[in-house]
Amino acid sequence: MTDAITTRMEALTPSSAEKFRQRVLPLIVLAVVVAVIPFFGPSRTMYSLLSVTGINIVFALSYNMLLGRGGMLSFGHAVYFGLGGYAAVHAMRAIENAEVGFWTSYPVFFLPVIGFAGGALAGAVIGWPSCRRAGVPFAMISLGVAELIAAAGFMFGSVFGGEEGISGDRMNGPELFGLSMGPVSDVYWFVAFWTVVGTAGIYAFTRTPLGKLSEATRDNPERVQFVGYDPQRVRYLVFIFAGGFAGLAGGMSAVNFEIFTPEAVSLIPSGFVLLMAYIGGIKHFAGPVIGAVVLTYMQSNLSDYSEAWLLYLGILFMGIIMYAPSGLAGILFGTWHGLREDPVGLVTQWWTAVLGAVLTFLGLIVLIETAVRWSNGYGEVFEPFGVELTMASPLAWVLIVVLIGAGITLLRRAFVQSREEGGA
Amino acid sequence: QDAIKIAYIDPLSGPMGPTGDQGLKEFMFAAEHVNANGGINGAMVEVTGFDNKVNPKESLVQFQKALDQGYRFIAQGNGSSVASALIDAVEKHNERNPGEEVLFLNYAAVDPVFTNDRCSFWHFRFDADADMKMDAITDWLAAQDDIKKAYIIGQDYSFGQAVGAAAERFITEKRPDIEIVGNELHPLAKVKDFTPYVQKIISSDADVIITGNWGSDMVLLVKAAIDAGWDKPILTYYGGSVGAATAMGEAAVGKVKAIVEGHTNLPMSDEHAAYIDAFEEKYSSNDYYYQRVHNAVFMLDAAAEQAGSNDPVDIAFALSGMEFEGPYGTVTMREDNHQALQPMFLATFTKDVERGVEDLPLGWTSGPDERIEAEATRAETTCQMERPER
Amino acid sequence: METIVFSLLNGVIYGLLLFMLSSGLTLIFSMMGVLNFAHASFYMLGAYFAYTISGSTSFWLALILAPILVGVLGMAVERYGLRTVHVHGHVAELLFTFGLAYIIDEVVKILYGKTAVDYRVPELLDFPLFTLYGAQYPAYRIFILFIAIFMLAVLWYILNRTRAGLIIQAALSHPHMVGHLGHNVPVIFMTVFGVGCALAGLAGVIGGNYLVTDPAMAVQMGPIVFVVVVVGGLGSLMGAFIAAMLLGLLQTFAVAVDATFSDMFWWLGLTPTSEVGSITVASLAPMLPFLLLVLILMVRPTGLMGDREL
Amino acid sequence: MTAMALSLSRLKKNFGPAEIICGVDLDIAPGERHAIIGPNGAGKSTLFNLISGLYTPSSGSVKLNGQEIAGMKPFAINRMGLSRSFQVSNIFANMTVRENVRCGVLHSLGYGYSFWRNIGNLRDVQRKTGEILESVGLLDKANLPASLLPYADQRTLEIAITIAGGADVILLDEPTAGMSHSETDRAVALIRMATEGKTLIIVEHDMGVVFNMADRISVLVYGEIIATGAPSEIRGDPKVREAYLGEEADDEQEGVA
Amino acid sequence: MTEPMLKVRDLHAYYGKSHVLQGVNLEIMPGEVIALLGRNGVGRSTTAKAIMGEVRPRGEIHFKGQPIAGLESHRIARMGLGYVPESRDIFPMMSVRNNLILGIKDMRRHGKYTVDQMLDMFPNLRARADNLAGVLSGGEKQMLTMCRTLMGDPDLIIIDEPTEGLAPKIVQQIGDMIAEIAKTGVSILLVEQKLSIALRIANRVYVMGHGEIVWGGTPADFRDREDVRKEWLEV
Ligand SMILES: Nc1ncnc2c1ncn2[C@@H]1O[C@H](COP(=O)(O)OP(=O)(O)OP(=O)(O)O)[C@@H](O)[C@H]1O
Ligand SMILES: Nc1ncnc2c1ncn2[C@@H]1O[C@H](COP(=O)(O)OP(=O)(O)OP(=O)(O)O)[C@@H](O)[C@H]1O
Ligand SMILES: CC(C)C[C@H](N)C(=O)O
Ligand SMILES: [Mg+2]
Ligand SMILES: [Mg+2]
Repeated sequence: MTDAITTRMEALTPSSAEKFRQRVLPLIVLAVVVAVIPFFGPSRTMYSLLSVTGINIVFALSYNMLLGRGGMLSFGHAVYFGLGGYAAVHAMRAIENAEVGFWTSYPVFFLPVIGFAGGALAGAVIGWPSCRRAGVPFAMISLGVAELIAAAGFMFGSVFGGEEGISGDRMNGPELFGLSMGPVSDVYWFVAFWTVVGTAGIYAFTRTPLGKLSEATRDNPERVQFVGYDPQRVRYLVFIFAGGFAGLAGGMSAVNFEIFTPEAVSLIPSGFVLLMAYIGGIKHFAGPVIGAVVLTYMQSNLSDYSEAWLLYLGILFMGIIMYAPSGLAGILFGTWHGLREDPVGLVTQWWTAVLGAVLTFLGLIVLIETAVRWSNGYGEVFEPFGVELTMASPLAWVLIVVLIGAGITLLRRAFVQSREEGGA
Repeated sequence: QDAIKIAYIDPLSGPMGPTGDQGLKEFMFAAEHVNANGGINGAMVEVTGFDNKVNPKESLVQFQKALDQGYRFIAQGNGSSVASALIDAVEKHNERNPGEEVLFLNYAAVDPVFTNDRCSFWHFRFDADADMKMDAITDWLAAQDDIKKAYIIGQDYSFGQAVGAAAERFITEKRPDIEIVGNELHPLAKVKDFTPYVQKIISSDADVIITGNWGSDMVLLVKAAIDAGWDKPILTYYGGSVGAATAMGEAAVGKVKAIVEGHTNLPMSDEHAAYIDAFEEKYSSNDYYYQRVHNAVFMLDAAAEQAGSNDPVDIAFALSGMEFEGPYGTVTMREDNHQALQPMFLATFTKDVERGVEDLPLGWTSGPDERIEAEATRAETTCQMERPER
Repeated sequence: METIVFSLLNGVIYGLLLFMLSSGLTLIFSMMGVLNFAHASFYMLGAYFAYTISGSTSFWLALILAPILVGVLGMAVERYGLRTVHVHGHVAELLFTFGLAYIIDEVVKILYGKTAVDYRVPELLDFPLFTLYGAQYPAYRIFILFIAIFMLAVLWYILNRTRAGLIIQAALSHPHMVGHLGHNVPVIFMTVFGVGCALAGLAGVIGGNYLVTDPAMAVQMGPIVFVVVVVGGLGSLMGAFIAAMLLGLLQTFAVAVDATFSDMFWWLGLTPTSEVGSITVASLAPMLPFLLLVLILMVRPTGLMGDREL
Repeated sequence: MTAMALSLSRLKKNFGPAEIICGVDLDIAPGERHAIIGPNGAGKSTLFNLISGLYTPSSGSVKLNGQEIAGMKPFAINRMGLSRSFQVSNIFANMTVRENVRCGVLHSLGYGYSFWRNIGNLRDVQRKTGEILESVGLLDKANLPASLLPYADQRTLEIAITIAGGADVILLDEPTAGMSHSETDRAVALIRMATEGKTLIIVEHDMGVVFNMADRISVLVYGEIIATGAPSEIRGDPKVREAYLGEEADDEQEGVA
Repeated sequence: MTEPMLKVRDLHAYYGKSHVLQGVNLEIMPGEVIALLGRNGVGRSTTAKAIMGEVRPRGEIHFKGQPIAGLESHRIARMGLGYVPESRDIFPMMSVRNNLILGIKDMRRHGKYTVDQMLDMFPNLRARADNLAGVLSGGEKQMLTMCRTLMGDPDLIIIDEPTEGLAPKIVQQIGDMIAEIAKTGVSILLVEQKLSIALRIANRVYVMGHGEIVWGGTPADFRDREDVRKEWLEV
């Protein structure tokens, strides 16, 4: 009978082909994409953008180990990114100055390992007290710790380097894989390697008993106690790993920028990683990856087009919180499943929603851009497609009102539709 | 011909925003002026602002962005912390990317180390360093017999520390009898209310406040001091920071002094007066302030024309050791450490001046004996500059 | 002695300002369970609105109008935003207000520029009230004192002496039941959120010219406000008051102390030249609130005077 | 003498001034099926919470197989072989049924907090999970998210998680509450089967279940056990009739559905 | 024929996806006391909640001739519908007196009862008027909830399991109290498990099963219907 059960059980568990498709293939695709990019001859700009994206992907994924998987809302995750990064920068300096001993033979390429150790160590020390609480107290503690460490950053000059920060030079020590680490393309390969390693590592973590328990603790910490586990302990261990992977990202960043300043541990990057993970979607493993890609792009490129890019970011975030709590990934996967199940119904409703969202957003863009130019005092004018729009022109206001009005109407219609389907 | 693109990397938002914004406007204005006169070797000068939020790491991000967009000149000044990172980054970049060298025009970051131990061939400083300025300030102080106690307050980073150290050194050298009753550092750009600091100063019985504060830290410090009824001298580096005059008001007249490389009430040529007027007309909410920005852009122009090339390396060689006739005297870019030598002035906040600031009848003046000649500011340097091969 | 008196005065004033800022949050939190991340942003709005209004009319009008405007805005936020995410729980609400803070900050930058505006103390109050040990004491500070006491009194009255206060307290434990008794809970919630925001706005009117009115003011004050509320204890007005005073005094006194770690811990063998030894007590000032926050959460999660855990 | 599976003595618990459990003494032998009945609010769930470590007793002792467990953490007690279910379903709502049961299995198979193993490769875990799912009849729903299960299945899953760890003392708090007739019958059969040879303590309001499953019954009224004995004794006990079953008549008691 | 005080037609309600009420129909005449019986979990409390607007109702609910389905709870309450929920929901951190004061809907209008009259009626409560309500015994809490509801001058009170978890002696007392209230002309919808009480004070009885009303009639009829009791009430 037991054998029969095992067979039935196996029938239920995904087949190895499915496993491969769901678990290994995406990682391979990631690795291939990452490996192929340089053959398109990206510009230097592109290279540096990609490197930052890679760093942010690992950082956001590590954050989601806490928020999405572990149910721990942290406002201070950058602390571990920063401390890991600082550890790596200090190691980089040690490599630079080493004459004999360990550091002479340590390649810069493996600095993220130091970062991981630094972040994990910081997680182990800080997590010890903070993981004893969950929920809002945990969030508040993380906020306090972040502020504390950030303030300490200006106090312990030899560790954090004060206002100047600590900088190093990545072109020292033994070379690996023929990468001198000087040019941005070398750095790209370095980042690419660690992005894949980090992503695979974090993914693998979700498949371990501890990873599963972390989800169980998120869902129901009380019950976890009654299957023999200490939820505080689970949280603490997860916290250490999340700190470690954040530190890994910090180590990547240390090599990429060759500098770390106390701002790196402050609330601002902690907030940014929260946005990346949440906007991407904390319920899907791929969510933070999507979030990191989108937000890094916005940060470096949208900021060139619009001074108000942070406002767009804020609006996006609020939109997600209010109407799409599963984030961009949720929207994406939802559409994908919808398309397979009920293409027609989805498409009509979907298009209403998309059209509504786009119209509303266009209206907002006109409003914001016109306002930005009106306010900054450099005398510029918003000229989409050659149309001059200023705060004084009625055309601008007509556009704003019509676009936003139409957009919201459509959105409402789409939502009413979906609610009625859901309720029936 | 390709444009000469200068990336201006300074704070354009946040508490230090006004300071950075002022510099950007002056750079743009100087560039326009050069362009109106045919540009640099026929090439137009473009200045673009990159907001670094006074953060070294962010500055490097912006620097990278500027590089990607083909900028070969960067200008920066607000914060020696940032300058330090940028000097480093420029050196690394120039070493790693021969043929794409970048020059760093420093118009205000005055930590002395940049032209001493950490000097770089690619870095040119158009402002006097913290030691040179303190030397001039303490010359005045040395002559004030009624001053017995001095209080030094500054921002907690390399520049503020350098100012504090220089003040202690020069005071003990020139007036050993003056007691230094306080040498305090506060966080950069974070203090919102200086009252506790000011009351500490008042209770220390100090006769003079010496400060290198700039930006919001300058404005808020003097505001708190004036509010608390401080009526003794305040010796500053940056009393001319945007907003300070308004904060000080009449109460500060005669009390606040600043060491500068020029101000708008000095005797000057009509041509320069016209330049200043044009600036103040174009940017009606700002006053002309950074003489050294003008010098930097004009010297860049002169150097390029002298070199007959717009290549940064050629310009650097021409700039190194160059002499330039500025509106208030000759400016020399020392060849040994790339520190500019120029006449300095100890200016006093005064009433009923010809050119007021911030729409007030108040402004800066200096007497004839408050001019310090360029040569007098020369100091020993420990710089051992590595020059590229030619 | 002088130092003590000055620090006491300044500490009390700073503490009162902190209290004004956090009283609204205490109200919102204790009633709705919403830790409003954007609270300091409403404080900032108060300052900017007051700047605009007092620029074209008078400070005194701004003192009344600006908080009302901020309050109305707060009500709109509750009605059209917060209520939607309420069903998703407290974390969603927290995130909502977190995003809101972003948006308010950016909108303020667009409307008022990225740098500080010149919002000043009204002429009428811009004079030294008295001179103490050679330093003048501006009248405006005393004005702050009165406003804060006024706020405390009003809040105390609302919470303890009116039926509105009773309903608020009741809705805290059983909002549905309060509805079944015929009280309109959503409107009360909206009103409370509005009043809380208006209080933040009032603090902005008062604090904006006392300190600096710039787009960074929200980010700078935000975390401190949390510290006050959490340390004081959730739901306790008195706790918030005490915590605000404690923080104000602590920070001001720290600035006034010249000692370094080596002075204090010489017995540990710290020398003034070592890095740790040269840390001054004054430079610890910005850390103290957060140290307090973390300690309190570890040791006494209900806060000083609170009656329940966060 | 073999140790009692569970033994409570002078157990007390108060919340502030209110004493909810006022000195309970109870011994349960290994292998016994013991039911606890009593009016709402008598403190039955509180008693379970005290035994399982969710609450710390105000005084008194709780011994599991002769070892003192009062004041220990729930997970420690669980590891010593005591497992419980909850009156309101307390499952991992966002995980699948299989994952729910798997969480219950992990610790007993010695996997602790391990983070170096792929959970998918643990054959023994898979097998045990499969067995449990099969035995409770949830195998077909193994890959559904637990929150989407119908109510009765959620109650079943609650029991499945409770027995998954292989504990030998099992506490079930109103396992059949809210179930229909047939569901109740199935649940009773399931409980019988799953707790074969184990010690079972069950709280139930459904007298049918209680009287046909229990070896012995204790009646808890306002924090005190007023009677303990075989079902027949309890049924006849006038004190019990008065306090719980109802003073009027048997038919009135039936109204207490 | 007089109009019913409360008329419920084809009432449905959901918790998420589960369809708990599947078409409930009932009527209450002015002055009537109705008992709603049924097994655990059949949806009696949900019926009460749906009427009171705590659960979103689908279907028709008329109170004194006016539709109230979908209105907010406070509006329904202000129309004269009082509700004593299963969970009692006293405000534990407030004094007994303040709990009573909160029952008043409009401070400006004088209701039938004053706080003092209430306290006179229940000497137990008077003794504890200034204690925190949280320390009251279960029976006292139940009295307090009912008094609090009476303070709002309701014309109909829905009382959900008033005797749950109470000692038999107190059950008796509560029963008397409800009967007392009924005498003042207030209609009552009593959700009860204990047949003894329900049959003693009700004018009419509804039996609920599977989210519907499956039987309705007088207590006397009910006593004769062994089959109804077997099928719908017993386990
Ligand atoms: N944490 C607590 N704080 C204060 N009182 C509590 C607490 N937990 C339970 N009580 C009280 O203890 C009493 C017993 O509750 P318990 O849940 O044990 O009852 P029960 O016998 O399980 O009832 P039921 O049959 O309704 O489940 C109740 O009056 C309850 O209000
Ligand atoms: N908040 C809720 N969410 C989901 N399901 C619920 C909720 N409240 C009740 N239910 C379910 O709805 C059904 C009807 O519940 P209701 O409370 O109306 O029953 P009842 O007849 O009053 O029984 P009881 O004797 O338990 O009070 C039950 O199966 C219950 O489990
Ligand atoms: C803009 C300047 C005031 C900067 C300052 N002198 C520094 O070196 O940091
Ligand atoms: Mg119970
Ligand atoms: Mg019920």
